[in-house]
Amino acid sequence: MADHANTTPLVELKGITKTFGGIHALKNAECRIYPGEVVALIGENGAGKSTLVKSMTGLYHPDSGTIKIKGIPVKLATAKAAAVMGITAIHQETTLFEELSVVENIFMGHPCLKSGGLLDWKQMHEKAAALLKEVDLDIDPAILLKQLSLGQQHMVAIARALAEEADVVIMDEPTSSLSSNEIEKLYVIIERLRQLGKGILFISHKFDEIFHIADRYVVFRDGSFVGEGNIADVREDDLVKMMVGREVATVFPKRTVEVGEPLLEVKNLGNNIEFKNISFSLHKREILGFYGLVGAGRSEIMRSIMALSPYAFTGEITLDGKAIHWTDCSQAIDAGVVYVPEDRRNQGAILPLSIRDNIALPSLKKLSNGIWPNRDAEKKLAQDYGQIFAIRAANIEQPVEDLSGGNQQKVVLSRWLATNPNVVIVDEPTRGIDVGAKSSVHDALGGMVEKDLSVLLVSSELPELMGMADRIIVMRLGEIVAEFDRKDFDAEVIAAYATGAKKPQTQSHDREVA
Amino acid sequence: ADVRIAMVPKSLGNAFFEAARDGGNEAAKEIGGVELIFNAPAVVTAEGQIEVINALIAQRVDAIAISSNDPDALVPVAKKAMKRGIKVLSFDSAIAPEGRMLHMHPATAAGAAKAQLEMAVDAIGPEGEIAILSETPQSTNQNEWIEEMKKLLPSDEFSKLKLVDVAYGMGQSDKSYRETIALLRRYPDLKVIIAPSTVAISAAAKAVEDQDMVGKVYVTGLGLPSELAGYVHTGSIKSFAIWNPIDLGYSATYLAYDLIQKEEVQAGDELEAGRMGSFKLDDKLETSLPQPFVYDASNVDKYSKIF
Amino acid sequence: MVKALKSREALLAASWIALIVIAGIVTPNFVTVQALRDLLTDLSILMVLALAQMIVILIRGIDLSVAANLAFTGMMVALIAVANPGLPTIVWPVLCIIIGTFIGMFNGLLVAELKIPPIVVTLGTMSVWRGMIFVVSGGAWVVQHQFPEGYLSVPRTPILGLTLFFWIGLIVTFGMWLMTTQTRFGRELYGMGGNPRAAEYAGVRVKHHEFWVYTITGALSGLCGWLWTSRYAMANTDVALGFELQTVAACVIGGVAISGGAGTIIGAVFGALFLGTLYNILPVIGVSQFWQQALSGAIILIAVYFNMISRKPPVRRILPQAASQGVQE
Amino acid sequence: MTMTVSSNNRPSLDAPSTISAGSMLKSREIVLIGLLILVFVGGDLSSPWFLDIYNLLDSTAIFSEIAMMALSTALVIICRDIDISMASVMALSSLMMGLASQSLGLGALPLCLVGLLTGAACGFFNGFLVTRLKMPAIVVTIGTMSLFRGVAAGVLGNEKIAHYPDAFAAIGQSYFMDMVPYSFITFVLLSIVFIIVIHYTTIGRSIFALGNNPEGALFSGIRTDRLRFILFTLNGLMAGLAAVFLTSRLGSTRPDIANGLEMEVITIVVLGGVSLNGGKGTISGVFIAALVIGFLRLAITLNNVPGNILIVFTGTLLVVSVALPIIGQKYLPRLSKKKSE
Ligand SMILES: Nc1ncnc2c1ncn2[C@@H]1O[C@H](COP(=O)(O)OP(=O)(O)OP(=O)(O)O)[C@@H](O)[C@H]1O
Ligand SMILES: Nc1ncnc2c1ncn2[C@@H]1O[C@H](COP(=O)(O)OP(=O)(O)OP(=O)(O)O)[C@@H](O)[C@H]1O
Ligand SMILES: [Mg+2]
Ligand SMILES: [Mg+2]
Repeated sequence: MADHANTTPLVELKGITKTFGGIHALKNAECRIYPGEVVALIGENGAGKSTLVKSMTGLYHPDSGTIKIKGIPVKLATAKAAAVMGITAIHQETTLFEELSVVENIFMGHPCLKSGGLLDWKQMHEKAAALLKEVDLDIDPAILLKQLSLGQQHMVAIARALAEEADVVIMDEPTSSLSSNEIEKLYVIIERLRQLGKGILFISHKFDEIFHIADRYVVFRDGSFVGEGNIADVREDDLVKMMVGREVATVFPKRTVEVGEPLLEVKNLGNNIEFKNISFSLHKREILGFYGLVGAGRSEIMRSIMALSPYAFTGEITLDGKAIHWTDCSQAIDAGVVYVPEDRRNQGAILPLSIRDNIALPSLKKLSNGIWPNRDAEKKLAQDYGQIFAIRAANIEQPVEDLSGGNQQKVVLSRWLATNPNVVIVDEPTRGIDVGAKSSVHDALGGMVEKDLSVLLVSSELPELMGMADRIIVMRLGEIVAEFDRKDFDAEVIAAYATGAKKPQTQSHDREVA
Repeated sequence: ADVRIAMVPKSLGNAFFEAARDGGNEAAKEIGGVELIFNAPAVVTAEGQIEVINALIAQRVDAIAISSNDPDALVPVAKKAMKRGIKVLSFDSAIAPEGRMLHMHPATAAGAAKAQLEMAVDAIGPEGEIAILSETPQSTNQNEWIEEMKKLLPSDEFSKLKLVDVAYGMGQSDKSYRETIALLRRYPDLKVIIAPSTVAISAAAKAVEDQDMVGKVYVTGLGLPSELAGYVHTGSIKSFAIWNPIDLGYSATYLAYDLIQKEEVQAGDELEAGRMGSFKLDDKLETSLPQPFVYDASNVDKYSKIF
Repeated sequence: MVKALKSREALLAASWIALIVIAGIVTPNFVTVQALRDLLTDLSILMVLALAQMIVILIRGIDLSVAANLAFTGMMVALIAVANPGLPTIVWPVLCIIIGTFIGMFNGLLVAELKIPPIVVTLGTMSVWRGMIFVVSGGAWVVQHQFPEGYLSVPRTPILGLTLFFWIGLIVTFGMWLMTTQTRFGRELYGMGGNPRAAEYAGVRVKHHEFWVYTITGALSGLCGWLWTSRYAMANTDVALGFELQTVAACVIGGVAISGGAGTIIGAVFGALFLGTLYNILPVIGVSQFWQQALSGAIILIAVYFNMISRKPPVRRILPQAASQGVQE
Repeated sequence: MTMTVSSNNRPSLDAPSTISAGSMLKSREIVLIGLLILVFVGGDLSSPWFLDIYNLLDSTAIFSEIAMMALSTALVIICRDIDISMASVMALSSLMMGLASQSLGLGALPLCLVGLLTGAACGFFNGFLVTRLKMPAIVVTIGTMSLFRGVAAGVLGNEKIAHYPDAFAAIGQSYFMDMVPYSFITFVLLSIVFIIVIHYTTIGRSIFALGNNPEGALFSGIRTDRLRFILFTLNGLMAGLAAVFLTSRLGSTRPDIANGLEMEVITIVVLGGVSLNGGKGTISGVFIAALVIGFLRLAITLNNVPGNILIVFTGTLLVVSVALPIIGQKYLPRLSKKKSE
């Protein structure tokens, strides 16, 4: 970093330590952000990235260590304090207000006031409109946030960060639920900020993004600083080695197993708001991929199959040739069909409960004689999956809410696999989890089909799908627009269908899947 | 003190019973060697009174004088007390006969009813529409008096009074106030509102004042001079009645003491009650104070200093 | 959604008018000018207290102690007034607000500083202040002729034909409307209610705001202490017993989300008007004395049901221009 | 570091509940037991009549009815719902029993059935409004609170019902071995049943899962609405049971019976450490809390302290008992260290 030798960093953290109960989230971690650069902060799940972010934004108070802003040591008591010092962050968890308008979401905490101290709505609307243009989001600033799609909501979060006009903008996994073209927009924005001489801390588990946008990298492992350098000077697997401390195969291990006869068949599913004419059939030992932009309606289909959707649907579903009419998802689970939801905080896990409780819950029927739970069995189950996924936790009685995002995701996967199902529907299983975890998830998926399971894999990551799936169904705006067999996978084409650049072959969607 | 007499009113925070307590203390002092325990629940419920009475039984007091919130609900606990040799009597509001050794009416129901109708006539003459604003549909005394009034109405003395409605203020100022307004709205020709309950009568009087109907509509009924003096002066109340709560508490305490002295009482017994002279038990083992006293502009101020 | 809100308030306003019309049909002189004046006067207290309750519910709290606060403050000030009748009338409302404010601050401290669930705190303080009435008054009542003249007469002074009671209600309403729509504090309350963590991340001073919300609620409850004792010329231990639930009911009827973060002042006000009017007309239209309570219970349920179905979450369409035949639930 | 490594320096793998909840609640029960001891010491010092086994047992009849309802209400609250209509349910049950005995002249057992069924029906109605019509529990029960009692008031008018069959009166008025009120025995037995069901069975697991994250529980295959529906009905049933004991103890039915009990029930639940945000709480806590409140009331009334001041004590107790541990945690660093482990 010779080029920074004589400039003072916008932010400088030294020897930051933060413990939660027993565990060290950060062990004298350090990090510097200079004007006009994008720093990629990388590390495994639970490496302490978000904790660092929260320490920089006054939400957590480090046990020890110094934070210098433009050379001046500071103590950040609250988020407000950090904002005043010119640090703002887009946090990993969504931090917006569903019931409020876009304008208010943007200006919550730092509104424009009239001389009289009253709110200056006019000015805020104007500014908001400008900001939305900047993030290239074409919506009325007055509408309520909950009317936006998730992707749009994230862009609002970004607009919100811009509104702070901070010198340091921190983005904690901003891309995890953005669609590819939204990510492009984000790049443009980051570029502009860099031009303006701001410092950006960019956290992501996706190396393509890191290599695309970052100038420097800082690597954490187990809460400690393990190294930094210029992106130009490293290769991906060097970074991986630094992160994980070992080699990790980043190629997807496609197991070659004999695909069997149709198991789960869906015909003309539709509920005239979210999706229509959905027909496909999942074969035994098959991994059937569902690709589409976030918001394409894949999850909604899966939720409908699992009887978890608020809307009634038309069409038929057969399992093993028998028509099924589930009225609640416990029946589906009993029938050996499970759904690993994409939204882990609200749907996937019961955060305040322990890892053991969480893993045991869906299998409770099996792990108990109806009334009396079997603790030892539960403990064993939890321990086993703790091993399989290398879940990073103090012990299996630790509340899941204390785990890092990625480790939470591992618990979520565990609890469903633990029910040993026949059909597993996984929705965005690797969203926001690190390379190591990712490959163990992929191993698990591969392992499933070998164990005679069939997998519906919903993912917005094309490489993952192309690596894992036997077939890929592409969805757009609630309809199936194309389907590909493994032999003719082609990233360009698939993406083209997903974005609508390529129109579906005539009546492609309502054709029977052979 | 070697004798402990407990007085359990309907509830605390009610000037009528505060006055009764003073009477009780007066009696206790007179008799000598008597300690008066005065306690009641926060809310007007039988359950609350039972809790209090239970505690009194546990303390093995010698006698309990109760103004009951529910004549039947108190019977079991009262029986329990008597089984443990505690003398139980009721005053003001009765416990069912099997639950007490004697009862002291503040006034005969008939007497109270008659007095209130007479005050109505006194206010507006023999003719006109009247309504009753009572406490709750369940208030034992009030119901008795209302019954008696209904019996009396046909008699030629009151035959021209027309009872148009019976409303309930639920012992709450705001509800009583609203009910009064409602009565005024529904019965434009209403002349008198009889409110046999302290909360109701003041709320009704206030409402009549606020409606500028003083002189057109009169409120009467039962209440304390200390609480109603103001309305008598503004004119919304011409006259109202109440028996002397001090005498009531005084007598009840004396009767309790008498009960402790003589193991048994039966119909016809004459019981000593200090300055009140003596009370004769009728065949239902009940007795009563002399008729309620009527207050108006001429004497209200004198008494409002006392109770 | 904004439209939906508007329409909900319109619906409320309509049903309120409907109530009055019904009453008018059954009992014509319920709709005389005089009668409507009295009605508005009568509604003012519930209005103010419902608004006090509303801002607490808005931040996912609840204040069960408003009625006890009202009663205690009313008694305190009544006693003070009896003791020194000479003081100018303005003293009474000010004193009420001051005492109420302290009671509110106490709640606020426990909730904001110690993070004790509001329902626990206010359930406790509800009994405490209710009991304290007895302690300070020794069970005695304060009644009409004991109050200083102004204490009773001033709130009754008609201004433009309507009593000061009503104008106070109106002023408070306007103040609260201004606060919740035009001030930073007010808007941030919506944020806190909608997503507390997000609010904290956004730099909202959650603790500070929480404290002041309970304080404001206390102050308004205190003010009502004066209004109440003055209106009924009576201070005793049972003043406004159980009134807190009416305020909650009013808010909910007014479309304030019990889960926090949503609801408007106008809505809450109409909720209060609706409920209060209901209590006024049930006796007037000659509903059996015995059935009034049951009826009001039923009507509360129905009212709540209706504005609940009007607050359905928006359907998140994915299909473009999907066929517009309704969604079957 | 994977679990195996870290788990050997943490042997406490089978803590009853989750770490955070677990320790929180244990500290809660310790606080409560402390309070109970205080109450007994205070009671004994202040009144010669307090430490008398007959008086103590006798007083249990006063609070056992409330305490029973606290058990089931605790479950409702753990599931993030709330029910403040119980007292009114009691009134309605009492009314139905009254009518049944008056007009049909039913015997003791059928009367109890009538009471229980009425209670269950009311609870079912609440449950229906909450889970089927998706109305917020607090709102629903505010409404049914006046609806149920209102119906009782409407039917009774200015009438009242008294004189129940002796066998029925015995339920609430006679004692086991001339000492222990049957209502108290029932309460203790029910507490044991509840403790087992809630803390040691799959049903309990589902309840806590639901309380901690309804959506997550639903996705885990728990039939959440059904469960809530059942709990509301159960709560009604318990109110019915309480009504049986109370009616029998009073031997009389009026619309204002059990007026205001709902707040006492909730006070016990909250004092017992059940979190109103759902998902946290123990029945043992509720059990001890019931005893604390019950005996505190006895101690206070034995000193002939006016009822109006008694509520000051219970109110203060509620707030202080919750505040103290928090203050300790917040301002005594050593304690807080222990806590966060
Ligand atoms: N509030 C908390 N309480 C207890 N432990 C926590 C808390 N927040 C984080 N941790 C622990 O601190 C460690 C770091 O968590 P952090 O969220 O910073 O990881 P991360 O690098 O952001 O992971 P991810 O990439 O999955 O987001 C984890 O082991 C986690 O269990
Ligand atoms: N506006 C929104 N507010 C809150 N959550 C949303 C919003 N939009 C989407 N989500 C949630 O985010 C996740 C993905 O968004 P959405 O459901 O729109 O896409 P999807 O149905 O998952 O389509 P796909 O599965 O193809 O991405 C889902 O869990 C959805 O419930
Ligand atoms: Mg993170
Ligand atoms: Mg999805």
